[in-house]
Amino acid sequence: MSLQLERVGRTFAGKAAVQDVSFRAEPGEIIGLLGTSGCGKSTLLRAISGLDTEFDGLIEINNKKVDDIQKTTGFMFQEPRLLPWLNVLDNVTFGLEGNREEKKKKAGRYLESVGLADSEKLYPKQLSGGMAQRVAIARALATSPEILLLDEPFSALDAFTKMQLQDLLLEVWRSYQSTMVLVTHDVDEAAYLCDRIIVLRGQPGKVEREITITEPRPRERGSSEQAAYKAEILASLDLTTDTA
Amino acid sequence: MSLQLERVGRTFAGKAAVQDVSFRAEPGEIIGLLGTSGCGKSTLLRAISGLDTEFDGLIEINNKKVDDIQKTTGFMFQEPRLLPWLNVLDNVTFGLEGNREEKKKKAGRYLESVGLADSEKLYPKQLSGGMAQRVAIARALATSPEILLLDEPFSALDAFTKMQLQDLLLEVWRSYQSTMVLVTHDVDEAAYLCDRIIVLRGQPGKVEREITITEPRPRERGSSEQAAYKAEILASLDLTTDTA
Amino acid sequence: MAKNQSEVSGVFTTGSKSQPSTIKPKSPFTHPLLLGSIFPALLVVVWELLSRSEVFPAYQLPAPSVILETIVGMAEDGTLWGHVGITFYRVLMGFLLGTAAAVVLGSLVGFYKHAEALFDPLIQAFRSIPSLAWVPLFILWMGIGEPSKIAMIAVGVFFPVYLNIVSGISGVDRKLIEVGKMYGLNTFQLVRRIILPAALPSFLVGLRSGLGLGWMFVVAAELMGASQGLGYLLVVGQNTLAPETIIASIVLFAVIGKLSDWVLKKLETRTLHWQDRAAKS
Amino acid sequence: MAKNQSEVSGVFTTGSKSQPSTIKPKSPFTHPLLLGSIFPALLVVVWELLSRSEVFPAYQLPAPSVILETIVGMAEDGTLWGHVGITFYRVLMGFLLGTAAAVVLGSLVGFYKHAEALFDPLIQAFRSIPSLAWVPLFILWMGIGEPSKIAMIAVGVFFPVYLNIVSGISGVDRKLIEVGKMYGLNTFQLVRRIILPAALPSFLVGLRSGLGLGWMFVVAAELMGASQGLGYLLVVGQNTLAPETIIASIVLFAVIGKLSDWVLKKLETRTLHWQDRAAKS
Amino acid sequence: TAGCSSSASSEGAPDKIRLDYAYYSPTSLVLKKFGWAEEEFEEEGIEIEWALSQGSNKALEFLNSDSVDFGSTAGAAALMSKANGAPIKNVYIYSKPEWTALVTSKGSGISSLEDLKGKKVAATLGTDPYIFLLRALEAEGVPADELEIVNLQHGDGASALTSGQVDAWSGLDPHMARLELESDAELFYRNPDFNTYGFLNVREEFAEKHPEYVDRVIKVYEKARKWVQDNPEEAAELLAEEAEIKEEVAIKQLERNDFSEPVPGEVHRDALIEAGKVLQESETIDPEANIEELTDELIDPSFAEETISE
Ligand SMILES: Nc1ncnc2c1ncn2[C@@H]1O[C@H](COP(=O)(O)OP(=O)(O)OP(=O)(O)O)[C@@H](O)[C@H]1O
Ligand SMILES: Nc1ncnc2c1ncn2[C@@H]1O[C@H](COP(=O)(O)OP(=O)(O)OP(=O)(O)O)[C@@H](O)[C@H]1O
Ligand SMILES: [Mg+2]
Ligand SMILES: [Mg+2]
Repeated sequence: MSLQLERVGRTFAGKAAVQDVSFRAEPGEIIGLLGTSGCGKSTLLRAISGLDTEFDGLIEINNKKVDDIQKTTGFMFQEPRLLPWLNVLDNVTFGLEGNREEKKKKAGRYLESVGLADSEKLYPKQLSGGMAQRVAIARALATSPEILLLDEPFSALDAFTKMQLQDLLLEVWRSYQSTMVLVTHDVDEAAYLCDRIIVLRGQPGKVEREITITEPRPRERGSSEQAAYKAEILASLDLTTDTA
Repeated sequence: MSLQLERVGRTFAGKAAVQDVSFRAEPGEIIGLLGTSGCGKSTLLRAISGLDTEFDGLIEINNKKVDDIQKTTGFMFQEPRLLPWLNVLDNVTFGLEGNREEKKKKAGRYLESVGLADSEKLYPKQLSGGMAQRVAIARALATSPEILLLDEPFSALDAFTKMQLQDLLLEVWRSYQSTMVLVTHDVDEAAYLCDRIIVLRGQPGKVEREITITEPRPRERGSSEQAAYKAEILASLDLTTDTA
Repeated sequence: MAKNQSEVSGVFTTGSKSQPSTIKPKSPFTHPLLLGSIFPALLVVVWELLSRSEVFPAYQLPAPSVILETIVGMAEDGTLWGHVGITFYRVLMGFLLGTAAAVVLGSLVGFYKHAEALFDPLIQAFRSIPSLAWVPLFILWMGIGEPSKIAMIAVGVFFPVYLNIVSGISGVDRKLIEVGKMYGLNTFQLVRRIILPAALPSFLVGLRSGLGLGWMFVVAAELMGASQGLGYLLVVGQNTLAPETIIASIVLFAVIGKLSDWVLKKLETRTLHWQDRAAKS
Repeated sequence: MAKNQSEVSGVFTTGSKSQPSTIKPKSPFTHPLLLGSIFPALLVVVWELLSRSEVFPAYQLPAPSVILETIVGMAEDGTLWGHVGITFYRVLMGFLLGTAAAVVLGSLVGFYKHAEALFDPLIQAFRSIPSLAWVPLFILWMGIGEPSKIAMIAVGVFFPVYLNIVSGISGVDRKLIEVGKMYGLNTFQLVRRIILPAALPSFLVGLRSGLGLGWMFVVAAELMGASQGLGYLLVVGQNTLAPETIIASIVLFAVIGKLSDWVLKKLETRTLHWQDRAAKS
Repeated sequence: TAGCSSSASSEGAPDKIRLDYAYYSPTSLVLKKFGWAEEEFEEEGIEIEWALSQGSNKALEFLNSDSVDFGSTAGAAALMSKANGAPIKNVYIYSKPEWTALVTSKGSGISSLEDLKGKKVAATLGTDPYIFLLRALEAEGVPADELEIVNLQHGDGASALTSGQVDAWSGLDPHMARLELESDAELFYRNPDFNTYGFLNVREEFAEKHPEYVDRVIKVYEKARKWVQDNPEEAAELLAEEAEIKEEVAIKQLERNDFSEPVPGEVHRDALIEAGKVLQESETIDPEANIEELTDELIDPSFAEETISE
């Protein structure tokens, strides 16, 4: 599904949080959203998701204006937001449809992918920070949404778990051709995963630069192309600090 | 203050989360704690903080056994844990002592250091993820604790804000000579900040390696020494993935 | 009440008044006050009609207009203020007393497991004793003066406040309590600075529930030798078979109870602005 | 009740029974049951002594032994079970009815702002009307049969449950509601799968509060032509100046009320095990 | 007066007849116990339903809400309800009780109404003991405003007296009987004529539709009354058992009941008019109301006269 933002902005009680953001994501594209803390990345994702309808500007999915929640959109929030009264397995099956067994099987598969096969019966209060985040990832991926919004999905994970899950994400992307918008602070991650990177800057946040990454997948971590893109992204971010 | 752990472990309802961890931190030392998600890093910090007293083994501060909360210990949790009914400023003054004006001034200073001078009056529900984390950092630093436990303090920050706050941390460290234990997933960060790095591995987590970083401060990011240490840490972590 | 604004607009704290342009104009037909009057108005009209057409004979259920006359009559000859005033005073004092007791005991029980084991069973047992049953005991212990009336109302107020405080306290997120502990708060400070604010939503419901029960206990309280008050009015009305007195006292209970609840509800919206609530649809 | 275990040990869910070594042995002197009996026992002993020494004359406050005799007497001639049974039945039915109504209305009001504007003001006004005031109205509307008694108790149960549901719902964290919305839940599903579970702690307090009030309303209910029941017993005791009957009925109210509350409390610990509560000190 | 005799056209038999019983009406207890009403109407398939009245005001609420057809009250209570427009009439007197008197505790130094000046006296506003107190004061020439009347429910008044919170109490049986027996309470002022009698009232609608059934209810009531007169001990036993009071208390209470005059008549009328005036003075009955007219409307002796002279 395609996604289009036109001059999207959001004002909270008179103070602009983000302004004039426009971009287009073609079906199956992975868009990275980078920027300093508080520049409005999460706010943008909320607007795209339909949870927040008070934004200015226009958001279109498949060239149709939307200002409501779409069933085909998945959102992984910045916090894990697990339901505390459900155990890990039930948290993952939460959004799934179909009969009980199927849902369980599917959820179990994703839990295994994120390395939590043993933790199905635990309740959220018994999880470590990274485990909770991985449950949230499994929950978001399990519904195979056509548009997937990811708000710093791997921020609480160690370097190696993070790489595994980045690859998991790409696998899902390959199977379902989801369109993704990924907020991240990790420049390596952005360079490894995204087709295009949008760098926001300032407060209120505005689009500072768009960087297109043409390197075909599978990409190689630590390759010289990756390093070049990384440097480019860093450079564009660096400007941002001047105004922070 | 010195800190000593001897064969510390913790079992939750019959399942060991972490086992046999021993290390010693000299006064003013910065110890890094690295390891895969769920290997027991936060659990160790809780034990050191005195919040959790059900651990096995021995923890000593200044060579005196402790199993209670010490006023001189500061803890920055993995989540921001702001008090939702207090605004940003009051959250930071929360742990401070002294008269109102002084507390406000001190809190204001730290808020400025973390780039939130404008957000003093906001309530937690109005903050972005990274902003909340920065408030938590300001709150933890403002009390100038003699032992400071930091659980992934910069995980939700963009690369540049992160660097600024790492330097802020070093500044605090220079002024107060706090002993610190820092949990992080960021290998660059560990190499830049720590005197010694303890790598945990497995589930239940055990100490896999200890890496001492002798490079004097101020260190230079991206220097070849840093790169070498980083490679060493990554290598020791890499082993860990085999058992994850 | 800015309920139809977005949940994230933070209207309570940042003063959106300076930006009227962002507030959608309210339709006058869905104004809360107007909506809220629909049912009461309907009730009164239907009741008046049924009374006029003698479906409800006057000896059973006098018409609203008759009730209003009764109340206006009492207002004119001045007795109304006496009744309302003294009852209001008793409820207020009882409310303060009962709330204070509930806060102290509730905090103890919510916080110390030995205090819970010690006090809670007895309190829970007393909780289901009807107000009328207390009357003879209170007369025995405290006589028929003002103190026994206020104490009786305090008993009514106590239980819901207590229950909500205890449950509120034990529902406080461990994570926040730990923050307080790390900053070296002692138990008292912990209760004051973390637990009570965090349990505030629950506490406020308790207050509102308790106040309601306080009004209910007025009748039992004023059975104890009162010569004025709404409860007195009700009982005398029942003893003298005077339906308009009975209904007038009911109406007064409803109106004054509602007003006192409204004050607490205002307090609730004021003090809970920090809650991250979803907007109502 | 594993309250003295660490808050992080997750006893409720992972079955620590297999690891008895980690559980500290409880001192028999601080066992909750024992602690809980201290005050009731003390009360009974002091009261008995005071009665024996005639500080309380028997026609005012009979000794506990006399009360016990009265109750045993009723048990032996079988009347006790009639009284307890019928009252229990009425409270149970009233409780179910009142709770059902409160859940429906409370969910609506908690969820839709128009429903709130429409219903809430009237409900809040009715909330402070004493049970005795309802009696003549209920007799008028529903006669003196079982329905009016059950309806009267349902009224008592309704208000606290309603209040707690509404407040529980509006206190639900926006963040969790958004999760539900993202998964395309409709309003009904949202209420069932997110809002009710999240508001459960508040709902359960409401239930316990409501049950308590249900027991209190029994007296008013059984004024409506009952010839059996605890409330009847109390009123007859008061009308025939029989303090032992009065006190016996109070004791029965306390005991049965406590038992019924205990059931709800068990339910509470069962269903709220997922709460991340701090351990009590 | 209306509702003259069984010759008036009736609308046939009622489906059921709803009677009340009350511990202050021993006759009703006897009637219920022996099932004479059920017996009387069994053949016609008319059901008898019993409701317990916990006091005159409850009985009147039941009558006014069409929950019972016959209700037992004190005369004054019936009058007050009539004054508020209740469609009831009194057709039978179930007893002439001396159920109220002025009580004090021993050694209080109170022996006459004169001694009450400046003292606290408990009474339940609007009930027979209250009327009794006011009439007694009037009779003895003591102005009511020289003493403090404390409004307490009957039972609470008794407790307040024994615990010394009031100096005297305008008492009501069986509280009074029990107090006399078990504590040192003394009745220091008695006057059976200041009581307002036990009235059996019927809903006007029922009386109009089924006058002959009113007669027949009176007939069974008569049977019960005679039984009480003939078997005072058994009656006391029955009362004690039903009301769960001690037998001595029941005996004392019954001793103070005179069951000899069942037909409403001039004495009852006069007693009610006197009571009505007192109530008007204290503004519990509208001062504008015509008490004599109300009394005439309320009391309808025709049914009892006819039935009992048969
Ligand atoms: N309260 C609890 N009850 C049961 N198990 C728990 C509890 N807290 C933690 N654990 C378990 O202990 C293990 C270690 O948790 P811990 O939070 O210390 O991990 P961590 O190293 O901090 O991981 P992360 O990097 O993901 O934060 C996990 O397997 C977790 O499931
Ligand atoms: N509910 C709200 N009320 C008022 N202001 C808000 C609200 N939500 C967000 N903001 C403001 O909007 C700005 C952008 O917030 P947002 O959460 O989008 O940042 P972000 O880019 O996601 O940052 P981070 O990387 O720290 O998560 C911030 O300045 C924040 O204070
Ligand atoms: Mg964000
Ligand atoms: Mg952790």
